[in-house]
Amino acid sequence: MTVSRESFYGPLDDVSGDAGYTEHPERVGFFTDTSVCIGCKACEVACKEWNLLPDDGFDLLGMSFDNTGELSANSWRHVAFIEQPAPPRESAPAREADAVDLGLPSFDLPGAGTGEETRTDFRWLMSSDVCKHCTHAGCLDVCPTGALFRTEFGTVVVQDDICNGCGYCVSGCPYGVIDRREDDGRAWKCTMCYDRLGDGLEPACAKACPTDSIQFGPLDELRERARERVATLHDRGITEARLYGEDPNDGVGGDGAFFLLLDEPEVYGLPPDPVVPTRDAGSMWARAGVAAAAFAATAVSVFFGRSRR
Amino acid sequence: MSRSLGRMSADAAQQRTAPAAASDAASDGDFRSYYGRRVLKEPVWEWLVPAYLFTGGLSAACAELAAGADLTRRPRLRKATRLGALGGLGASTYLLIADLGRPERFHHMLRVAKPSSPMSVGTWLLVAYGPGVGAAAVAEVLPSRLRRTWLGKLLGALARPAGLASAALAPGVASYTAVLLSHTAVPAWNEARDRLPFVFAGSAAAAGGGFGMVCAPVDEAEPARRLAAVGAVTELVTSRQLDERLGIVSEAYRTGKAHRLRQWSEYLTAGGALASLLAGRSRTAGVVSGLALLAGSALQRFGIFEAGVESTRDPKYVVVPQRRRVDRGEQA
Amino acid sequence: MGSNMAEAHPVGFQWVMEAKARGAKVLHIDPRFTRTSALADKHVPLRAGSDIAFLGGVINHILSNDLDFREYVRAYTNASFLVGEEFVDTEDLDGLFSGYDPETGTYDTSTWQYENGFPEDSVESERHREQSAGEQHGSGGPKLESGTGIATDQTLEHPRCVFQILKRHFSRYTPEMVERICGVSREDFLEVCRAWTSASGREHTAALVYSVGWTQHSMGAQYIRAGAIIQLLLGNIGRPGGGVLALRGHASIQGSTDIPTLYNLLPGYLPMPDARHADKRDYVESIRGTHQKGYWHNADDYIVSLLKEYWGEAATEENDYRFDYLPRIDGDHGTYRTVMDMIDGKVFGYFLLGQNPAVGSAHGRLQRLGMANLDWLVVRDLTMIESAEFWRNAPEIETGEITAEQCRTEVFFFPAASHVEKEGTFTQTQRMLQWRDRALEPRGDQRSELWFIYHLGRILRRKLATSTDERDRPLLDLAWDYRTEGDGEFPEPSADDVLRRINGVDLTTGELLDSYQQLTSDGTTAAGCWIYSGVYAGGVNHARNRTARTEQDETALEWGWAWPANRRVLYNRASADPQGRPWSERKKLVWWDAERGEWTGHDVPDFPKTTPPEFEPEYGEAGPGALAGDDPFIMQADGKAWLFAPSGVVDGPLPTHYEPHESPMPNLLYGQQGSPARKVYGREDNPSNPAPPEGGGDVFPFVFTAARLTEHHTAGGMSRQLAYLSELQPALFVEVSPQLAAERGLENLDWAHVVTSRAAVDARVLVTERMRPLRLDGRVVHQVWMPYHWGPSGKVDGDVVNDLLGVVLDPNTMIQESKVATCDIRPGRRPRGCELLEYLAEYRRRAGVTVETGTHVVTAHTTASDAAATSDTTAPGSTGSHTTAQGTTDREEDA
Amino acid sequence: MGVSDWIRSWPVYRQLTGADRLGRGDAAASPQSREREPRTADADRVTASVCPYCAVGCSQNVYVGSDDGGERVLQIEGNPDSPISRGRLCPKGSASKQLVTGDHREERVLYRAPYGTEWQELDLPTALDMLADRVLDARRKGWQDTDADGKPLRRTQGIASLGGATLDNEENYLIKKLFTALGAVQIENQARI
Repeated sequence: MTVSRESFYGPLDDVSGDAGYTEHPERVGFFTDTSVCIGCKACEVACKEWNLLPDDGFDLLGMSFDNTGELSANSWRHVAFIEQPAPPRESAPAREADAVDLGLPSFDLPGAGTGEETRTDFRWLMSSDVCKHCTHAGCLDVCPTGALFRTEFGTVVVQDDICNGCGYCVSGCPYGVIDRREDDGRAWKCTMCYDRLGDGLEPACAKACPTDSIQFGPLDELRERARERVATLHDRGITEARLYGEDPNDGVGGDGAFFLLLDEPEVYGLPPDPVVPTRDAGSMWARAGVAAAAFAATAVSVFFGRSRR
Repeated sequence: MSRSLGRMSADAAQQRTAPAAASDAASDGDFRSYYGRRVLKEPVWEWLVPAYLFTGGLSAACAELAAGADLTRRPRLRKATRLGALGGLGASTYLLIADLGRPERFHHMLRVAKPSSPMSVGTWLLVAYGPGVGAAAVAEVLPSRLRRTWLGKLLGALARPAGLASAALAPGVASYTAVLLSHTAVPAWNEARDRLPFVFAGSAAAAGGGFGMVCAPVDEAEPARRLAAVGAVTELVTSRQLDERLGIVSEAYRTGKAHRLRQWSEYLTAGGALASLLAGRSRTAGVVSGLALLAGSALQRFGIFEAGVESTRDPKYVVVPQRRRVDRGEQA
Repeated sequence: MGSNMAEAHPVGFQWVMEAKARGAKVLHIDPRFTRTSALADKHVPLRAGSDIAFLGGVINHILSNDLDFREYVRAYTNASFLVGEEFVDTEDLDGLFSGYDPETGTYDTSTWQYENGFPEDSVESERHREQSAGEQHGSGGPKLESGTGIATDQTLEHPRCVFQILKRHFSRYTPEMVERICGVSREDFLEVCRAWTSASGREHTAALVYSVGWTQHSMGAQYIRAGAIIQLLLGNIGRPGGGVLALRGHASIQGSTDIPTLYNLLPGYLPMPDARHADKRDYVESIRGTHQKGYWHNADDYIVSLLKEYWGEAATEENDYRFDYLPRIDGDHGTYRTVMDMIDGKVFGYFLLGQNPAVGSAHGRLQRLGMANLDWLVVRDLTMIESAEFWRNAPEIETGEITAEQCRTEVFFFPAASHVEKEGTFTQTQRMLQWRDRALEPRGDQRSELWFIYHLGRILRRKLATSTDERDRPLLDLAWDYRTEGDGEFPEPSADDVLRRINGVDLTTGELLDSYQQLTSDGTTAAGCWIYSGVYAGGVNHARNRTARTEQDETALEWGWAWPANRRVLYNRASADPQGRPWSERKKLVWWDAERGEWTGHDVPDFPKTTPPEFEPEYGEAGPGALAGDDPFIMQADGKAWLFAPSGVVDGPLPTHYEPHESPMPNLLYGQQGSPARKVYGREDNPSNPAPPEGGGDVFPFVFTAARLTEHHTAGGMSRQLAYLSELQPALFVEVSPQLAAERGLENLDWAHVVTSRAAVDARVLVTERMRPLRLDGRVVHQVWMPYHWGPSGKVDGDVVNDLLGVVLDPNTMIQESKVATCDIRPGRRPRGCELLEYLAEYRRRAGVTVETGTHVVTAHTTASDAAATSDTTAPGSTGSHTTAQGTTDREEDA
Repeated sequence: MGVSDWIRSWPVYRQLTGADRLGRGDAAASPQSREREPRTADADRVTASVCPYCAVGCSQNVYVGSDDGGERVLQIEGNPDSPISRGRLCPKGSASKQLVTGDHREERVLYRAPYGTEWQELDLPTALDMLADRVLDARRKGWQDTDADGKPLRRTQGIASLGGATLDNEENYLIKKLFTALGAVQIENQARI
């Protein structure tokens, strides 16, 4: 294998090959279709049951039905709940025009048309967030111990027998996913159920998901399916449906876990345009080199010249 | 964890009468977020890491001064800075290990050599840098009775090449920590990636110079003073750029705790540099200005660290620049 | 409607999403915007307790615009049947039907009978009511004397035909009325009507889903009747993609109704004998008409087989199969009545078998005070629940009403085995039995209920072995010889053997029965539950059938076993047209195969297999043989689906909108405010909030409702102890609209307390746009919603929401009205200790609440004595003029 | 492990000699990762069950393994064969393992004496025997042979029972049968609630 720019940034066809697996299974991932998420949180529980995670505290957060708050070392799935006005629908069905004439008298009702009580422009979005298993994973790149590694499935996994809790990955992740567990000292995040994959099982969350909002499979297939789903939704007038993390040309080379969203990513607590820090590694090292050279030059130069003794 | 969640939610609740306005929570301007919550995780590092940034820089600058002092025959400056380099390295090592969640596994750092990880690069750099610093310092303090043994003699002979070797690596040690911070998703650090190496190199030089001024007699401390002055000026100039040239992220440097720390840093560094120029041959003045420079360097590191932490707490530092980029159709 | 399926039945909801993906339109009509609403194509909020007004509006829309599926309606329903001349509708009696007795608050249903149908045996209607008649006729339908001799008018024009009666009855349920009563705009209402009526006819169907958002009302059965009428008018019953689907809330709550642990039923919906039944013949005659059609006519076979299973050899023809061994009921022995009897000192021992009424039943305080006044209490559960520890953690400890040192109730806590530690069957919500294998042994003293009951029975029999008391004979003669596994004094009884005997055995051969059609009344068969006969057909436990779905068609007959006879769609004869052909190719399920001379299809045909579509029975024929070829409703006494119920529903032959027991609104349709037949208990310990025309209702100005969350399970015994569930919903909260929050000064996440005349309950405030004030008849109505899963123990705790509710029951089902009440809400926490009692007393004083409040159920301007007169009373919609009005609520899940 | 093995297992060595030059994949895998397998692979058996929460009736597979402490449930998850649930579970169903294995479950019979303020332990046979005596006593105290008109009732109002909606059909059957034979009529369950 040769090391090339693609290993650090941009589209990368064969992530597992790039990680040194000469023979490997297809890259797998999650497609989370939030348009069918019912917010039941089965994913959160199934994940904890399988991975034997500790609870995350018992605090009422007052954020709709979300009492998990965010992904953490102990919560590898997080369902977001967003209550908001619904966008207007161009394809809204004609109303009075095709109404059946009841032959009944109609009249204005007291209070009719004041807006509030007849409001229908409201919606409740739900979305199950998870580690993105980036093509270029900030956490993996910065890990100094090799605890974080790319598996043969193209996923990104922390090896708990290796991690020494340096915490670098926490700041390396542009999605704010991975975190260090306080009483344990190590970093934890979704493994896409690495142990299950090896046995041909699907990850616990995807298996439990009642409405198939979380779909697991070969990434290429999921991307195809997702594009079709968006087209279907657009046809039905849900024009705000869009994919997030699906594009191999994005700042992380595309996510192994991507989403169909119904609003801007930041509304769900996701960064609008994340970039793997490694993109700029070359220029950072170059600048550091210049600074080091200047530092060295200064250090040498201070010994020359007349001393004010 | 639970306490911080509670606090976050309380904040969110205060922003609105109804939580339903999740998408409209914004403290300034028109950005949207999830209940005003952070997007990124705060760095898990505490004071140990900025302290390490300081001690690492100090060690590197000392190593440089020590090598120079060795070659220019300034024995007391050499001794002080060789010990300073080792002390700084020792402190660095301690701080790095103590900051680990599983300190007993520190040696796992040596499992891999990852060019993509500044911490891995730094680890191997320190591995290369450390023996030279150690040998030179030990040679300096070897009791006279041991100097006569073959080991003592060997050390004596190795001291200079060891010192020079470490000096050769020291610029890397002084500047790599900038990459260590910048090579993260933390907006205040990442956005500062072009400038941070110079701030850190300057800060290291100022600290090393200040250390030399404190520990070495005035007549040997001239290079230290010069190094301190150049370092301090570099630090002051580049540090100001962080306040001004990083777009919205500069706000993280200009406000709050980061701002207070860095303001004090600026006062101390500027004052220390000025004093070193004006102090003349006063040892006391030299010591005071050296201490000021050391403190200024340390506060700079803490200030930059704080700015990074703050830039992960408030979602605007993440959302606003990225949203702008997307809206303009720019490539990331 | 009345269901929050996505939240309460998430895995079942996958099929709704599947249908939606294939183009189905999903409408959610429910007071609250829930997770179900979020996924529906449209959510229509309405005021809690106003569903019949809405549904009545839909019925009126269908009938006024001739949108019914006429061919289906004419052939398969009783639309064409003529009702006797004595019948008088609510139109003419200001909201009452003929036959009402204001003294007893009950109906004599004799005036509701079909013309030419022999009048029903003079039923003592009060008794009828108390025995929860609807449940009695659960699978069989109520009796009729005649099946074949009913006068009809196939043109549906006769003024006394059911179709015309229906039309008149619902004519005042106009879109305007729906808007004023329910708070649903005309536009939204008509959109629902259009969508619903378009899913009708040969090519299309609609399914209607409800849960306890419908049942937990003082007229819950009538809610369901109203939904069923629409589905029948649109031809959506007995057809694929159609139906009225009850989503039940517990793993085997369907099973515990089929094989009832209910006071008024014996297995298979046979009624418990009444004090009036001198012998078995009396009993059988009282539950089926001599000439009625269908399988319920064979009730004698079912009861004899049950008695043979109960008393085995001891039950013989000579001793009437020991029918006399059955205890008799003579009134209401329901759980709420029983609890009041506990308080009154009439009950001495109480078994709680996997149930936590201290938290989970309405009026929790009543429950706990009842438990505190027993000789002994047995609690069997997985974990320590509030009902076992009321003596040390009930809220009444704090108020001084219960003191451990003065509470004499002896409490036995027996740890229970979990679902993986025992084997047996659950019956799920679609009547399907599924067998669970035992995965491992329980630990310590953990035992199954099977073990517990079996050995308790064994020990009781041993203790009485020498008794000569005649009252002990039923116990001593009991067939208690189930197979056991293991040695020693306490071997494990075999659930498999119990299931075999539920299925039934031919006593002459010892063979397991294949179907309930093999049951006889001559004592040669024994079967514990006739509708379950066939689960062990051919000696195979079909509940254990587990052929993968990928290895069979989508009807999946090889998975589990559904009663009766493994049918998946009840009354599926209706999926074919009167001539026996599928209504359409895409909606085919069961059809007549003329060549083979039998019914066939994807499902097991729910019809006599070889009765051809054109078959006409002889006049006077009875039983299954009396079913005509186009009588799909084979358990009904006339073979037809009932748009109009001539008997069996004790609070009216047609659904009628009445206001809930506690309501801020006057009834805009009739002078009759609430259901005239609802069951009220005027007691000091069961006060009601006032409702029009009583004054003082403005003290409790908001409409209250409670329901489940996905993350918890009912009273919390199976969820509040689990960290993974508790962390997801860690605290009790109350949802209010931003408008109500502003009005009452409530802040998100702050504490508030909700008050009724029974209790005050603390909760954290969740301000949300999902709660929406409704405009009703010119005024704004606010609603308050709470989940009800919390109690004093568990990983997360909170006040008991059910304490807020009082006890008022649906007279058909004896189910409490817990989906709607009125309340007040105030910022801050409630008073504690004795101050709380003072606080509540003050509220009651201000509202003028007395023992009598809410107990005067008749408010119609005419009385039953006017029954014969056809008055032209109009709807006194303008009566009340409350200054504040209120709103609503949700509904949902839990039975 | 010899020195050469040790060196060969050193990821840096693997980096230098293998295809994973950057040390981000194959070379960095730990022994544990190379040997990982799902814990369900250790199960002695998998038994078919049904979720105990709501009435949808989702199928569950129960994985049972054993260790020094005896048999234990390793995992409970959906059975994909089911035409009802297709292997899916809601949060409660997904928490079933915690439900049956959690430390909240009581293992001993507990008894609270009249006027008592604490629980005390009781052995199971004794408790059952005591209970049987109390059942007979309550039955006797609440016994009614006839109603006011002299019609036979043959029942007791002294004993009531509530529960059954989460119990098996077989259990409900025996409950109803035994209580009916005892003459108890106030037998109820959640279906009324």
